Amino acid sequence: MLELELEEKGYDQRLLGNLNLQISAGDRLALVGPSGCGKTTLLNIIGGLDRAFKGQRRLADPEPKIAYMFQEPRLLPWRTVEQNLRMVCSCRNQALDLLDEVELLDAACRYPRELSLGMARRVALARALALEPDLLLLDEPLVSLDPSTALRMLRLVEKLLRKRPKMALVLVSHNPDDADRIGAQLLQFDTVTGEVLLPNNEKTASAGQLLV
Amino acid sequence: MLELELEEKGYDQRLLGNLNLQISAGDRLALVGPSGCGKTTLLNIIGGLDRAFKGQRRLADPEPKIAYMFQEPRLLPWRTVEQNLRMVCSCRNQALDLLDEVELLDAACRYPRELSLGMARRVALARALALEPDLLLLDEPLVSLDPSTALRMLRLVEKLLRKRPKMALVLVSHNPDDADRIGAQLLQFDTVTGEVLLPNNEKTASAGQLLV
Amino acid sequence: MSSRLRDYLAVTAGLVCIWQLAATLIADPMLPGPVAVFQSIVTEWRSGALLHHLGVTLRRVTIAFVCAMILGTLLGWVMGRSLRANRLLDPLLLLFLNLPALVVIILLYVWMGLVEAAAVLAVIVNKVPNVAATIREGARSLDPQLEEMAEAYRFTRWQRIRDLWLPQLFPYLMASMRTGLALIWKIVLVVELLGRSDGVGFQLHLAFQLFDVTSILAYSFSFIAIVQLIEWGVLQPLEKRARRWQGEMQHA
Amino acid sequence: MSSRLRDYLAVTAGLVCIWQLAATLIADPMLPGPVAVFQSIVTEWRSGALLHHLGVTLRRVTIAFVCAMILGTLLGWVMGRSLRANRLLDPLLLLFLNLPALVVIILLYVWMGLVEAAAVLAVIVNKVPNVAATIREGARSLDPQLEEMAEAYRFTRWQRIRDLWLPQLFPYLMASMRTGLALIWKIVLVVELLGRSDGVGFQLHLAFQLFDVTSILAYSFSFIAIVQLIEWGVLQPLEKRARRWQGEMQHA
Amino acid sequence: AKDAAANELPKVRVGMLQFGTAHWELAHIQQAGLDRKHGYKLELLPLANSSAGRLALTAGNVDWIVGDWVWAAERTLQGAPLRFIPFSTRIGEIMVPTDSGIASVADLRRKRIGVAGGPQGKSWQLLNAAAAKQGIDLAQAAEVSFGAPPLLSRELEAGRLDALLTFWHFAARLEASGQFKPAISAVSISESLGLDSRLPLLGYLANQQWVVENQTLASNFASSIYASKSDLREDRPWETLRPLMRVNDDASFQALRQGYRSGEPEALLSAAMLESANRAWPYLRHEKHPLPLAIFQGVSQGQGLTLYQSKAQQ
Ligand SMILES: Nc1ncnc2c1ncn2[C@@H]1O[C@H](COP(=O)(O)OP(=O)(O)OP(=O)(O)O)[C@@H](O)[C@H]1O
Ligand SMILES: Nc1ncnc2c1ncn2[C@@H]1O[C@H](COP(=O)(O)OP(=O)(O)OP(=O)(O)O)[C@@H](O)[C@H]1O
Ligand SMILES: [Mg+2]
Ligand SMILES: [Mg+2]
Repeated sequence: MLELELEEKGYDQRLLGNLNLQISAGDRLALVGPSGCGKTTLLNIIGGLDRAFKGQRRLADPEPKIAYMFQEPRLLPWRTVEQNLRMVCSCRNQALDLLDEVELLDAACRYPRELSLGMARRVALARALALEPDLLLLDEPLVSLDPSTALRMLRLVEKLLRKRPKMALVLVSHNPDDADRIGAQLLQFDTVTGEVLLPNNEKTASAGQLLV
Repeated sequence: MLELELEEKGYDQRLLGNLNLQISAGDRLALVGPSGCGKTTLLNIIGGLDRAFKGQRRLADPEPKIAYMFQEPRLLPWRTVEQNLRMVCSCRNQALDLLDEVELLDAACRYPRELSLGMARRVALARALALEPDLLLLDEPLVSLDPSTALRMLRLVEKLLRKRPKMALVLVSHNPDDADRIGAQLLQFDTVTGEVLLPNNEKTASAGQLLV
Repeated sequence: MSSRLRDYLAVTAGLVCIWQLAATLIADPMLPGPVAVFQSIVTEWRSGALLHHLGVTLRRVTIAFVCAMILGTLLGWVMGRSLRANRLLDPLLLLFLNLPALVVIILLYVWMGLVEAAAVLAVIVNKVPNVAATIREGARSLDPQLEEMAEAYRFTRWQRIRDLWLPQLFPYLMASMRTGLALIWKIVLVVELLGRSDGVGFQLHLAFQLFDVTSILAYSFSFIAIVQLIEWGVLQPLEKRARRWQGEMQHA
Repeated sequence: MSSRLRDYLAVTAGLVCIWQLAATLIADPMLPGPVAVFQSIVTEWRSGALLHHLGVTLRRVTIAFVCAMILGTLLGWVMGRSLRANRLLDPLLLLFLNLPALVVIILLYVWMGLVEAAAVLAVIVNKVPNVAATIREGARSLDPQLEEMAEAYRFTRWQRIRDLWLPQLFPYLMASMRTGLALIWKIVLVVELLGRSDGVGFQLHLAFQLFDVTSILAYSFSFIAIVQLIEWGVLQPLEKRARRWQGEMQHA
Repeated sequence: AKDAAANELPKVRVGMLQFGTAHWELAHIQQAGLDRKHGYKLELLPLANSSAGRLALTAGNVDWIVGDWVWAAERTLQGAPLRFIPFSTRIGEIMVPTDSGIASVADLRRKRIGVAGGPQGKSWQLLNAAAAKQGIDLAQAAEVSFGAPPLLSRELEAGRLDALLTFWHFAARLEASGQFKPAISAVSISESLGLDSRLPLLGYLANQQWVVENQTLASNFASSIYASKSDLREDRPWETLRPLMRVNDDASFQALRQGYRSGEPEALLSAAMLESANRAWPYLRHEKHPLPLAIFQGVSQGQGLTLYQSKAQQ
């Protein structure tokens, strides 16, 4: 549903390059790499937010619906939690159901300022899930959560994946267990050259086609 | 160096209560608890930023110098990384040394906008360490970092603790290993009542005195 | 609210007392006391003149205010968001910002005649650049992270306006509404002075020629009272609502 | 920079052409063409009158601008930060914001005589509330997280001003500087008209009495040219520097 | 039926200052029905100051305003020909405190003089010219401040001025207060310049085109003006005009009434008067262009300058 030919992307220096990435329905991908290696940058490119790169990004027809959970919560501070979800949800019930699932039904009427960071991130997760996308981009979705909450949130994502098996997922995570659980193919950033993206094909070769 | 008698703290509902906390030189404390249980709130109270609670907070004389690494980076967006550190550092060399230690010397002249989240958090860590405090408050300092960088950052904190053994440390972390490594006493938030703070005395009873 | 009202009354009463004291001490017809001014207001009110002129001026102020805010916000928005538009329009903005009110008024009156439309248009032309210059700064200071978020979630145009842009522009809008109302009313005074036969500006100038400071103050304070009512009835509730998310301390 | 200059020249040239065309078509002494205005500028320049009056007005504008910006920023800051101060000062702010320039000018002239100090003071009194109303909105919109950070790291007063508050107030300061310069110069015109014997306002009024639109435009454009120079020499470099952290797109 | 008839009458729109002197005679026209008697309906547009009047005439919103012929001449030279019919000979007065020693132009040296109407004011220009004849450059020799007339009256009262050249109705009020007196008569200034002191400076101004296109209407208007003037030589009509004068005491009332009457222009703009205007022109405007005498044709289409006959002349 999405094809990316990334020749080069960089700011002052070259950051990413020589990457051919094809994401098809049902693919699961996990981006792994050291801090500052360009994971978020790649996600931005995939998500279509960053167009300042050398290369091409092609979308299937009909265009896939993309949901992106950012690394920061990025909630609208002047809207309550519920209103923030309603920006994306089709109806009120869906918003409340999702809030229930991320265990924040009590906080529906609060403003983001009144949430802890972990709570705000869960709202952001709920918002990404609310869109019922064809391609889900999650940038470190489980960070800032205690292990048991993190597990429950992961299960929530799994549940959605089971419910919509055709949904593709790109996950950034520093926790290899998360990727394992979802059965995602690891996409390891080369830490030595700092620029080339290498597929870690040992795990699962079935999902996704990566051409370097 | 700090004594906290917290009778009650809450927003709409009671959040924390019945907590007597004494932090002396050299104490190491790790706050653990589910998302939204009040860890950051407690840190704010200890740090003296939140005075809207029932109870008392007493500081030793001379007042201990407190450094607080927030859960978000909270860098000044209009100042470069180096300038952000220089707000706290006494001299340029110290700032550059610290930047080197958090592996961000290259980014000294960048604005926070141009950093990845993990990098920004490392700058925030460097800023907290730069103060050379008597009491160091770290709110999830290793989050958003890949495991190996996280380890190196933890070592950095350890190094400082070794260098200044009289420094007290309060750490919020969801990773029990981190607390272990630093040899901190776990302070577990009760997840059932959601309000009382229980000391987990099995680990180390020597450091800190907790009276519930 | 009741404590606010009390505060307000206390401050106002204090001011009036100081004024009365000063007026009594100086005892100069150039500094009439509050009593004299109040009497003048009552007289003008009874004669119907106050209401008439105030009404006429208010109508002009309202039309000009609404038009200038809308046009100025749009213009400032475009200039703040598009580098290209800013480059093209910046010389024009600066020109109109600093063109003396007098020039615009004269030219419009001469071209269009001393008609109501010319008067209101002159005010709008004077005010639009001010609003635009303020809103432009706001449009340049938007949060790019939220912008990206809205992009990613494909917010509709309307959602962007209502939920993303307006809240961020809000302080700039408030600033330009508050200073704008004041500026517009000041320009309306000049406009009325130069080419209208009614309105507060006309009356103020007549009073000025007779050096009747009492009437001048009577008309001025009547208008200020109306602005105070707008402030209480519209602007402050609006501000309170719009700043609710910031918590208690912020909305004053 | 060079492409900016090119753009600017292109736009200006375009405007001048349109103006010349309109002037030629309408052929009315009320709409002199750019050539006539330019000739008038040259004549006035040669005679020394332009420089003299412009200088006098600029001095008044500068003094009033600096004083009003400083006082207004302080006042707006205090009102934006302290609920109590805002309650006490809000009625006063509203009063002075909406007191017609004429009233202030007359009263000050009457009390202090037709002296320079009265003229400048009148402008300051007119402008301070405008700055305050704008800055107050800025002071209410500060980031509480950064505030906490500064508190935790015990920033000195000076660090807070320079590194925390000024950058956040910057867009509000720019807005009030740009609209402020325009407003001050407009009020200076009225002040000069009513009680000074020199300055651009005085000259404008003379020209107005003769319906000499050419001179009016000549003086107006001379002043606008100076503002344009200030814009290029001071405000835009300042803005460019202060907005550098936002990246390329933002500083226009 | 009478109203209906009045509605059908052609309208003449006149812009005047709300509390200006012209308002008195115009109001009398309306009150005494002189307009209907002369076959037109007078419509008054109150304006806040003289600039507004000039704008109104230029913009075509009124047919007549009160102004001076110097401005009319200038507009005519700029290509917008105007016509002038005399309204008043009064110009400014120099007022000084009653105990002041200022009695002549020469005495003004090194004094603080306030000047209403700006440096282009007619009286100031004439005063300057008179001083120049005596070898005095007043602008240099005295400390001159220009300003708005009410503010200048205040300055004089506050003792911050030694002498004030101001419009006659402001002067009349000052004089009525008993603390000030006229120092140098306008007549003596005019005469020292060789000008006829009866030269009317102020008049009703209309666009020439309007006068030409509304010939009868224009002359009817002019006739009614002078009918009004002659009525106002009586005291009786003044009682109804008093509210328009905004006076608090009888002294001011009488001073204003007297001032108005003494300013009534000569009925006939004689050739000698035109010659006087011609001589005054260089003092009032230092321009190369000769005075366009056509403005003095008043409401007539032809060359004749005999426009009306006042009762005094009959
Ligand atoms: N606007 C920018 N200008 C210059 N450099 C930038 C900009 N944005 C990002 N970078 C740089 O690009 C690199 C990659 O950033 P990115 O945010 O993609 O890292 P990341 O892999 O997501 O790291 P983390 O795990 O810390 O989130 C970083 O070195 C960062 O400094
Ligand atoms: N300003 C506020 N108004 C109302 N409630 C608040 C406010 N700030 C925090 N809270 C609530 O207080 C509780 C504790 O918040 P806190 O930030 O201390 O949590 P935390 O333990 O740090 O969680 P996390 O691990 O997610 O950071 C949360 O339920 C939060 O919703
Ligand atoms: Mg990232
Ligand atoms: Mg927290």
